[in-house]
Amino acid sequence: MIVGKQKPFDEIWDMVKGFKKVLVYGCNTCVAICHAGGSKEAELLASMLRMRAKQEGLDLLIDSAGIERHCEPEFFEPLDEKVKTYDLILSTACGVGVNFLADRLAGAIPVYPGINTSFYGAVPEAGFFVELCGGCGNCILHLTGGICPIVRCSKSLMNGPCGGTDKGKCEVSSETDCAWFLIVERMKKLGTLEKLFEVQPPRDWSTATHGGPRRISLEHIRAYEAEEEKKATLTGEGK
Amino acid sequence: MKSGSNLERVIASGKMAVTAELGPPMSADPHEVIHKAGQLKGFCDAANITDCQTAVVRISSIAAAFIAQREGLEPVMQMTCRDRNRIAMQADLLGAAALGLKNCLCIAGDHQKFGASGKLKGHPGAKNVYDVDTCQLVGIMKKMRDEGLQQGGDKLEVAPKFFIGASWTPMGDPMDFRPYNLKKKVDAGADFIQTQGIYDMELFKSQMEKARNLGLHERTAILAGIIVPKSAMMLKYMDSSVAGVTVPKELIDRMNKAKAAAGDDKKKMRELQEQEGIKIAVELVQQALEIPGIKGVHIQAIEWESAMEPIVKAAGLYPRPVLPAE
Amino acid sequence: MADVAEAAEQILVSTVEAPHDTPADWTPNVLAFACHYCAFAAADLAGVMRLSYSPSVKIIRLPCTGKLDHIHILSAFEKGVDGVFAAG
Amino acid sequence: MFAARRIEYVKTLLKKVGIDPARLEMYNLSAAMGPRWAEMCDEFVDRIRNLGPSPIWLASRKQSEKGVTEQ
Repeated sequence: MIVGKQKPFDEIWDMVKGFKKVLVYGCNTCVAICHAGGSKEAELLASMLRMRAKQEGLDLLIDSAGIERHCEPEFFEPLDEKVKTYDLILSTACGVGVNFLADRLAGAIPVYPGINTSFYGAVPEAGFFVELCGGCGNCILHLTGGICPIVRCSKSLMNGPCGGTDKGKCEVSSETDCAWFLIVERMKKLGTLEKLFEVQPPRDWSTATHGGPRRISLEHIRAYEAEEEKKATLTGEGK
Repeated sequence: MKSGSNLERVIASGKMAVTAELGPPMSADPHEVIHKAGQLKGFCDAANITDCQTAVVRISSIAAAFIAQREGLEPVMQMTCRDRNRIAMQADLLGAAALGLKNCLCIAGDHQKFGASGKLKGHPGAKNVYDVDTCQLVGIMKKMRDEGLQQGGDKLEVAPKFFIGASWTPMGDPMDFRPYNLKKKVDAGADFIQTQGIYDMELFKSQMEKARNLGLHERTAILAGIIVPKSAMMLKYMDSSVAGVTVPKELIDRMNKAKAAAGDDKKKMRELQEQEGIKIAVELVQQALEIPGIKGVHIQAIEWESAMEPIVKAAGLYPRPVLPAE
Repeated sequence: MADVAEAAEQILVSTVEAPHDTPADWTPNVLAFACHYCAFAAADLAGVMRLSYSPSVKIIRLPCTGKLDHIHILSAFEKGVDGVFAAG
Repeated sequence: MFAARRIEYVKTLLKKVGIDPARLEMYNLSAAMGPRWAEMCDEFVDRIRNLGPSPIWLASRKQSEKGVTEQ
């Protein structure tokens, strides 16, 4: 899932204080699970902002709301009218949600981010999140025992550990496992260590963020949707 | 000859090679490079010019290598994968070759977080590159030299002729994988290898045996890394804090003994430790040269370039061979 | 002894809040969230025993303090109460 | 104790908005502790009296005073 962390309160306050009517808008999917931007966090943040506004003597109306997801248009619809009555939307969704809502509002109302979107991660234990995938668009986990060297190695090395591995830990921090140490140990257990002996050539990074914004289009689904829409228009006309 | 560099000629002649290290300054003043080059000249076949080691901004490796070369010291320019993507790397390689540089050592480079240690602020917030890693950089350089092609496939009118090096940490974790790590660098095209500093010769011998079993000593020239110890404190630090380096207790004891012999005299304390350090370095050099498959030594007298002369002389490696260019 | 009292007073001066004068007409306004089965029963007992305690405390009874949500506490402060305690 | 953990968390939020976390507390007591309840209430009210009015209360008052004078 997408993991984020709420921005420092003072930073949020600086974003918000010049406005009159603000909606703190939560998203109840990924960022709710990491306690950063669900309806609950949006509600608390709104209350804190109101208290700050009161102390600063600012006449600021701050409400909160939340919807299931900020990355699909259907979920926005029930609140569209309400949203239009504010002069700032402070979104506590991930960066995808902020972008998507800003596009939807098309410059009519600004959308500001309430959280820092951090990484794709897992939750090995409650309240603890780790990055496990870089979303590079060209997966090689079959070659590395299911451990991603692109994000779990601090140098994204593709051909084995650097000289900085110390007692199985990364040179960047003694609290970070060396990904290549883990990969070698995993491959030994799997009995496939020899897969690591081949030199991996330079990667094509154009599938990562280096080839411009990425898109995936499922033509069979889009064709079906278009057909359904056409049918609906036809029957509509028939009436 | 692949590059015709002095280092390559010495290695090809079958004589034991000696390389040294020269760290460029955090300054726009070339005089420190010139001064250090003067101290090293004549006591090594080539000297590595580090590339912003510990991720601290210094005179660039290429520029410092060019200055050293002008002073008559053959440089091994280093190139880290940290700061350049493949476009900048290849552009720099063409530029370096055009300036007459002939040796290049490929390394991953210290992570940018390293820069913020001790008194220095460094640039821990920098964006690192790591477009390619060491093996891949070696491969790119080989392809440029041998096929006259850029990594992307475009032709080079004149190919850069480099003697290609790579580093090896024989005693780093995971230790049983390290010989294969070396094999990958050799497979990629490394002509010579310089190892991380070695104090534990017995352990190094066993890693070398594994490398020999893979036939690597015949396909590349392995130079054993020797870091000249300056004090007992430095040895203890290297043992506890430097990745892939273990220092046998007896070496630390020897340094402590030398320190104790000076009593309370601080100056003498330093002198005696430095003398002992040079003695230890000479012994390590001699032991390393006896290991089958070793083709030379990479002696690093970090910020202590004047130590090169006594070490090379005492180890019987002086004078350095003078070989005519082809 | 005076020193100790002075020090104690200094500790009680908030480091988070801006210094301010206390208006003469202010009286503390404290909200207590009490668990029905323990603290609220204790409060009840205090009443039965005719024990006198500060009239500034208003009690909200909860089935269990586990029901107490973050937002309930923040809302209370937002409304201007001077202190909140939960008892369970 | 879920409540105790929540209280600790809300204390951090209060601090961020400039309210002294000492204005919030968690107490544990049993049904039989009538006298302790009375004592606890007095203690806490004393603490609050020492801290003075909450910044929010002060801000509200200032605002309403301003409202009155403007009118």
